[in-house]
Amino acid sequence: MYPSRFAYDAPTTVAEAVAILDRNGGEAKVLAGGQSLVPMLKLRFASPERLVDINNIKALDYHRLDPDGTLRIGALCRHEDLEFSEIIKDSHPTLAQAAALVADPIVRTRGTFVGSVCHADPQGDWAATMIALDGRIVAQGPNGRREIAMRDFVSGPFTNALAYNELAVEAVIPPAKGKAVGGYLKLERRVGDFATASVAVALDMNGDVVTRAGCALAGVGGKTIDANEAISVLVGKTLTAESIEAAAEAVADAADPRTDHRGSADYKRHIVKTFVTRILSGIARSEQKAA
Amino acid sequence: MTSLYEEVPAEVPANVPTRRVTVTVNGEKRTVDVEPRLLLAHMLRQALQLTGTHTGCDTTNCGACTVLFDGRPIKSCTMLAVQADGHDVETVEGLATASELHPIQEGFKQEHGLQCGYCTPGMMMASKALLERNPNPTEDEIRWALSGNLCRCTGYQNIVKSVMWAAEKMRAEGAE
Amino acid sequence: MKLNQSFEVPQPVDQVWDFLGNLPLVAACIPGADLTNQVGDDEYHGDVIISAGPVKLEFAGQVKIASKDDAKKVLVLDGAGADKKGRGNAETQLTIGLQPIGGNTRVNIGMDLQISGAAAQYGRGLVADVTGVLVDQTAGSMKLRLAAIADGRDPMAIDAPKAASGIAIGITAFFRAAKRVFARFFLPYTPAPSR
Amino acid sequence: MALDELKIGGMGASRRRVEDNRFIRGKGRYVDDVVLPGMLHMEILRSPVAHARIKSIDTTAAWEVPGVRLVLTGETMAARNLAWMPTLSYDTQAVLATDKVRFQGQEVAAVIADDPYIAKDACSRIVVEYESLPAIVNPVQAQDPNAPLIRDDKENQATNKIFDWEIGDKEATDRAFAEADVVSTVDLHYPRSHPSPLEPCGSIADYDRSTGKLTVYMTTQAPHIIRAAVSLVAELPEHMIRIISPDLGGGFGNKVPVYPGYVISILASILTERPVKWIEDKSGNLISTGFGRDVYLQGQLALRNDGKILGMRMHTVSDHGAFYADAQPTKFKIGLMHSTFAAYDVPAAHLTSEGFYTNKAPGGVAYRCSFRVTEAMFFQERMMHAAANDLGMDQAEFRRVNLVKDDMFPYRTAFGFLTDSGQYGKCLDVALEAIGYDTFKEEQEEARKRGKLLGIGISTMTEPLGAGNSREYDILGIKMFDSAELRVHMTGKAILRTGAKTQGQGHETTWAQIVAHELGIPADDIVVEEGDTDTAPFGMGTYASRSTPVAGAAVAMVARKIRAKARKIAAHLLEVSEEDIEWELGRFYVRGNEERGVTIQDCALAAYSNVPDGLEPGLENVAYYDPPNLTWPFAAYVCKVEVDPQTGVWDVLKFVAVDDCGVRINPMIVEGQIMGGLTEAYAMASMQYITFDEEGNCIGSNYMDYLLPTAWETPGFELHEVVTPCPHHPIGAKGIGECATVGGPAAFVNAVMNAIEHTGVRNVDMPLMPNRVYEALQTGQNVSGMPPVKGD
Repeated sequence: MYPSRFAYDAPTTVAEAVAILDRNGGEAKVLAGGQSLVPMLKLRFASPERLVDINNIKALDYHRLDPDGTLRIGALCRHEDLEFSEIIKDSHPTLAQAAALVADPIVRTRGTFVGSVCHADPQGDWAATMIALDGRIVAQGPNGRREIAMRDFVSGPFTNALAYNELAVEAVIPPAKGKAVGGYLKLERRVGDFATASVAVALDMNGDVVTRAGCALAGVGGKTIDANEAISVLVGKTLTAESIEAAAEAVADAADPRTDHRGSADYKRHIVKTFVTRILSGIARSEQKAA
Repeated sequence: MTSLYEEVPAEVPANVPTRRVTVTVNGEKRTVDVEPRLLLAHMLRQALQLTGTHTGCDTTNCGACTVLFDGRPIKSCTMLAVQADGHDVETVEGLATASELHPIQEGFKQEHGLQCGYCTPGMMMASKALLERNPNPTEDEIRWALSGNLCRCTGYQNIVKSVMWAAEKMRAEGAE
Repeated sequence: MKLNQSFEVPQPVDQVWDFLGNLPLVAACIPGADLTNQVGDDEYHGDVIISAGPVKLEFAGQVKIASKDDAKKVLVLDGAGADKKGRGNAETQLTIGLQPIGGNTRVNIGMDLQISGAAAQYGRGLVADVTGVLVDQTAGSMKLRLAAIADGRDPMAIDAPKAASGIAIGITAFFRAAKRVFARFFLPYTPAPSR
Repeated sequence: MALDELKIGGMGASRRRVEDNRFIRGKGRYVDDVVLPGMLHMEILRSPVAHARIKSIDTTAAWEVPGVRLVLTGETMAARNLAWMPTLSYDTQAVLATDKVRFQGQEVAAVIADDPYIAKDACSRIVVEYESLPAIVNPVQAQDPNAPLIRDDKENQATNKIFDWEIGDKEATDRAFAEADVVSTVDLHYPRSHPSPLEPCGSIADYDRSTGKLTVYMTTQAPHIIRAAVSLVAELPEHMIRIISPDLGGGFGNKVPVYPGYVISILASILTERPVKWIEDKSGNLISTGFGRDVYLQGQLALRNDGKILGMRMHTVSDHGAFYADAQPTKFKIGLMHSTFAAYDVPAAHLTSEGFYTNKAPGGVAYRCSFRVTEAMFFQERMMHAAANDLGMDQAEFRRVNLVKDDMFPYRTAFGFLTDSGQYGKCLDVALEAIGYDTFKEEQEEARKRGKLLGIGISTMTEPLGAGNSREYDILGIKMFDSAELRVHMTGKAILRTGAKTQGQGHETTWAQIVAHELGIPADDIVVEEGDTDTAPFGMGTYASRSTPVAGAAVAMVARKIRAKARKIAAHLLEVSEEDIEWELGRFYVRGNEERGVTIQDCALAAYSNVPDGLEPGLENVAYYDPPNLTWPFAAYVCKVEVDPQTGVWDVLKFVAVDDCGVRINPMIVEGQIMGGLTEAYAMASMQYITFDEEGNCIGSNYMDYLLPTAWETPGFELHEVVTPCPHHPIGAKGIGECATVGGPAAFVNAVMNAIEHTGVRNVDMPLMPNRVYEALQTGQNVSGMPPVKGD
């Protein structure tokens, strides 16, 4: 498998990178971790005229918590950085659980969080967690920066809201209102498999009351499914068998799966319901222990 | 990969930009002119003749091409050679010294951790990265860390034992 | 792979039927479609660009009217094409049926798409996902254009489906096709303001 | 003062592998590692469609790409009568398509260029016009009277059927069913799977016009067969062809057939007069080279209420793809499928088989098994499982009643095989003991109460290994013996060559151990060489677990020839008559005077320096071994699983394997083979299959979609051994490389079924993916991976 020819730039600043993208009017693609793009180049599904490799923009290699609890993930933060991060281990359970389930351990050393969000694979993990956490993407264009709410960012299969001359430089996850709890479950047939179905849940709790509820799904629709509205039935409630059941039902309805060799639409919908129930019940149990 | 000793195509297309990259491979600086599209695995195998790094799949699943890039394991078939410019790459050929094998190499031989040998270099490089981060891994931690590398022959059980064997020896050596 | 879409427009059946009678215009509603030249009655050569993120497939082929039932108001189009880089072949049958609902018309679009080659092998359902969006957009685009025809607005003002909606289409291709179409089709209704 | 056999690395020593020394240093030499001066690179353009007529092929643009040296199409091949080649099953296969393409991924054109990137660029510039035809993707469609004829290239081929074949005694079997108290039935599909060695196939052809010699480095498990085939296809004299099979990155049956890429690279080298390297990519390997299985298995058992099996009926419908290309013994159309139930005492049996062409890649190769034995044993154990349930009898007890007893050997099966030896009952008991079978039922009940679904599955197997005696076994008419050549040097060191070809089995280590056992020469003093047809004696290669049973036997026999000659030399050195010489490991001595002796090394030196009159100098010999019978290893596998009722996900709690492969040459390597085999068994049971959509697109053409288990999913295995020496093998050994792949799958499937069959479901086809298991649990209905097939 051999990629077709392309021109290559490796800028060291964001401004440079954006300028190159701007000059090339949509014919240049950004290369970050490359764990999705390079295989596509090898299979020649993608044959861009130019690659803009951002791996030399060291300023983008970070993830950190602001004093107010806002989590900022730079465009060069690798999956592995989050998998072994002390920062998010306790503060962001949804991300922490997803981190270990992205692709496989070797891919995780190279692939980037922001890159896979931008890739917008309907079966991708990170886009789902970002939607559940109501995150934002910071895009840098020729005329400065803008922030795009995650719910508007994934616009279709493998398609995002970035303009051709914009570079996603950072992912922003707002601080929890109260205590952040949540989880990520993924049905994969083996490590590195794409999700048959996966569920990201992120709740903010005030005592035992849910103050904010976020949820998103991967693998069960033409694009990452935003189930925030569905799970909002939990807001203002405590986690009881009844409220959990209701939420799981609502989220399952939000799924839009297709029958394929991974399973029937009904099966995938059922898995979504099961996973939501498991995540929420798990939270309820640990909250009781804590109390 | 033009060299005084290599023929280049009669008409080199004008639009083929090659780049000079210098990579420290197994501690030695190596300089090659490459096309941007050349994969790192192919540069190692063809230009540098380090054929211990194998390519087993097209889709970044099998891990046979795993090498250490600045100390971290990466799949060298999913990285461009140009991206290695100025970086450190360690391949299976760099494991043993002239006089002795690396404990991981010994472990794989002692515990019969290989059969056809095709996945072995990748397995050993991934194992090395694991043991550097976690000198005393459990069986599960080993299985998890190697889950990006496929083996068709051994059934993994002996590979896990091999890594255990190496870990023990490395701890003992460290203790000395 | 079968995909269905149905929508209602506030125009009488006959007017919509006329619209369907013109292949280039119908094609102009398909994102990324570009009829390059006419090779016979109701038969055209053309390209369809399907691109999603870094993936870009460019199909070149023919489309022709397989059957046209003026009584039942059912139009069947056959299309076949091959990716210019050999990554796959596509065959599709597009069935568009009209039913009068009062003074309005319900448009039923059925697409039976067969993709083969690498595009289908590695697709992981990508093709299905993208085509779903494509059919929806075709419907939407048709609806807008019909409305424009009805009240004589300049259909050129109608935007092509946005990149953000799932498929980055060949905008220029779209307008080239549209121009040809309007030149021939709209004059009877209303002089194209631009001319 | 005989030598300590274990100290010299003889039989029974877990000797560390000599081949590892290069592999762990990254110094293995696989085909793709070989670089020849002036070498060009070849890429193949494959058909994107499953069935289509080729209207035109335009290669103009490809020729224009700088660096392209040659573009080949079917036309070029046809002009040299190379467009078609014979297969190993007396069929023909297209090398480069001329008239039609008959499966997705079929070879349509080839580009030879300065580097593979350029070759690939040029491939994408070749324009092929296809006129698409309906794709036939399973035998049901193939049988439709209106189905298009796939092989319209063949004369007298009016339908898509390849063969009808039967064996056994129909009348006796019908009588048995007439007398039966209970008749049990199964209807299974063994899905298409791919051996998928990590290393894909490839070749480097190097034709030298000045000498007329063609050298081909090739990923092949059977170099000599390939040489014969190449000689036939390319019409080159056999002595001018040298096939070199260097290190192989696994084979598992995938590297037995002759592939178009080999032939094309050969022609390319002849035309360019430069070495031409072709290395297939993974997709090419998965969509075009020999797959395994893809057969429907339908059967019935005639049973007496007390559990005795009276008779067995089996019908197979196999999907061979577009060309009947899987190697198998000429006499048997569906391999050794009739080895089914060889482990059980079945008075009457009848097997009928139908084979069909479809628009899929050709194959049906012996994927880590002896010609379809995997299917045969899977059918056997799924049938046994269903029958025990239908009788309401305990799974273990039902098997005990019917297993062939120790005192019944040699046992003639209903299909005419002669099984040689074994302790079947003992193997089963050891396995049941180890897994805690007695307490399982309570465990299962108790778990049910907690909403957990536990299941246990038993599978036993025996396998006809070491094809085979020349009365019955040949491929393309070549008898299936094998060979070994031993040269003992002056200093007592030696080089051994055989006609087999290791792919990870460790021949370089174990063959030396056999010689050490026979001659007392330390294993470290013996180098083993295989895979070069210019140096190795003629052999049939390595597959079907035939290496130890056949080539391994030849090694022992050639060593004995050497010892016989050494004895003469010893007599001469000790100045006594040969009759007065005794042998102990590594040494001859004078009977009654142990002190007076000479070592094998002394004899070696004398063979070149001090030979008795009338004896020819040197200490070399060759042996060709034609096995009197197949070897019949036996195994009992028991598996315990837990199924998650909410998701259908199942986990292996414990797996016990008891293997009896006769005498173990190197226990470490034997266990390595078993664990590897069990892993492939788990893979097939859980995830590993290749399916096709209705257009004939291969869903499973890459490792994203064709799932191989990783270290994380793969369970641990607990191994036990029972040893019944093979009565007719010179060192008592039997084959082992494939037993676990053959017998393993049914253990996993039976276990999962046991966990969910309370819902009434009788069968879920492999792979047991969570969605299938869940569906079965919900509906209590069987879940088939494929459409129904007509019965007998």
